[in-house]
Amino acid sequence: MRARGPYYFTLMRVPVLLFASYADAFRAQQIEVTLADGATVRDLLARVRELATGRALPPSPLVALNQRYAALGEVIHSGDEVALIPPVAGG
Amino acid sequence: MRARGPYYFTLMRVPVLLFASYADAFRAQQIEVTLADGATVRDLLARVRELATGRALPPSPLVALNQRYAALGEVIHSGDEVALIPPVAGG
Amino acid sequence: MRTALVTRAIDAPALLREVAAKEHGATSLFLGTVRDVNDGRAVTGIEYAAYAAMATAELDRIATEAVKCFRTELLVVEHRIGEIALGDVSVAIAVSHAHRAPALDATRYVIEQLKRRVPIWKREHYSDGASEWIDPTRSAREADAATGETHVLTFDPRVSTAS
Amino acid sequence: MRTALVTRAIDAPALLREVAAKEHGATSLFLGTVRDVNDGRAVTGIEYAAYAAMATAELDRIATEAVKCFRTELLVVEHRIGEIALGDVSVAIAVSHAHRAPALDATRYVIEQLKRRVPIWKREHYSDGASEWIDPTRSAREADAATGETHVLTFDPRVSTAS
Repeated sequence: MRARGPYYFTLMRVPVLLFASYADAFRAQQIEVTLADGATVRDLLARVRELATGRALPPSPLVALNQRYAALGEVIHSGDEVALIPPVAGG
Repeated sequence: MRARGPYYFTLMRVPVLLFASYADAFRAQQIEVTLADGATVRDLLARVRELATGRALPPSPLVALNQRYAALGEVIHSGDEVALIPPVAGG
Repeated sequence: MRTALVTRAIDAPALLREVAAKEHGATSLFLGTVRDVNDGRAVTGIEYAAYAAMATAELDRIATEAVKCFRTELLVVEHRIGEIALGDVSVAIAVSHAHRAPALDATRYVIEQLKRRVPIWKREHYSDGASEWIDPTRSAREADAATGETHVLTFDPRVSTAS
Repeated sequence: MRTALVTRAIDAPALLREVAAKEHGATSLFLGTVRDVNDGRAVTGIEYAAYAAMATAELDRIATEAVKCFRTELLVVEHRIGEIALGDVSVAIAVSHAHRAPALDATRYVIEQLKRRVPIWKREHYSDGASEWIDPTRSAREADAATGETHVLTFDPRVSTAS
């Protein structure tokens, strides 16, 4: 078992994939956010909104975990593939 | 005005087109029936049933007048194109 | 809009090109093909016969209804008549529209109405040498008789097309 | 069953051949093509981008749902990615089935689900030099705002695909 750091929760740095209009708004195809272990999709969105460009997001953007749409309460684990999904327009 | 014949109603000889299973049953692609002026599709079917092969018809066969499906009460006029339509099976 | 009874092979790609339009984002194609088995009997070939004048008129009426209801002129229907081989296309319906829902709806409308109303008949030839005119209403009636049900599965065009 | 994101032209006749089967009497094909006008603006070109790994997975999930629900393995979906020209095919769905209703239903299921769930985005280039990522939910929201209605026209895949 690892020794605890200065925080009660272990922190993880989570890469977040961006596409299309979100990639344009953030001027990046990927950002990184720091989340506590056990954080949910809801926590992730709150953290992204704190970023200067985070206000470009709509009220409830879709999030994918490991290439599946995720509900707000789903827990994010270290190593998960996380993506913000703009309104899709295929077809 | 023409002189009346021995019948109260003027008679007309009506060719009736047959197709597919009906043509096979009647061994003909066309039969002729005699109808009174003012006869309806219902009268036509009654007359066809009187023929020896008429019993090959289902209880309520479809009839077309001038290349449109016709209701039982529709009046047949001399010169109309009349056809008995077996159950269709296109597609 | 175009409808035709044809005695040659139906060229599906040509129909797709015929309905293509740069202002239309959706194209739907339906193909009916000859199956090798029907009701458990091995089919070796098929023959379609038609009351040609009325079949042409009725196909045209159905296509006109679809054009009005679904608001596109780019609708083509071809039905093949005569002897045709297993796997060959017997009927093709191609429709394009600005939007997908009416393109798909129009396709379905045409094939459903065609199967109920157009005076075309199909004779199947079987591997035992027999052949038979197919009556799509018979299996429904026999199923009803077997189950004692009396609901009407078949469609009487004299009722619904009266106007 | 096969699904693919492709960067080459979609070959519709090849897809028809791919789903053909002698025991299947019905084939349905849907094609999405690039329109020259959208919301009244003249479109000169289109670019599709995708979250490729997830788009591939989601397309596969949708096709698998259709295969199970409509009971045919002969279902192919291709979506084109990258720059594509006006009139080109962006998506194709081909399905064959013994019977017509499930062939048509499966086609519709796949295009409807694809449009709601597959992470693909479309950037339109306009004749005035501008370009824009298309948001299909925006026009619905703006229409709601204009009429004061608050019903939800859009689909949240997190809800309906949870299982």
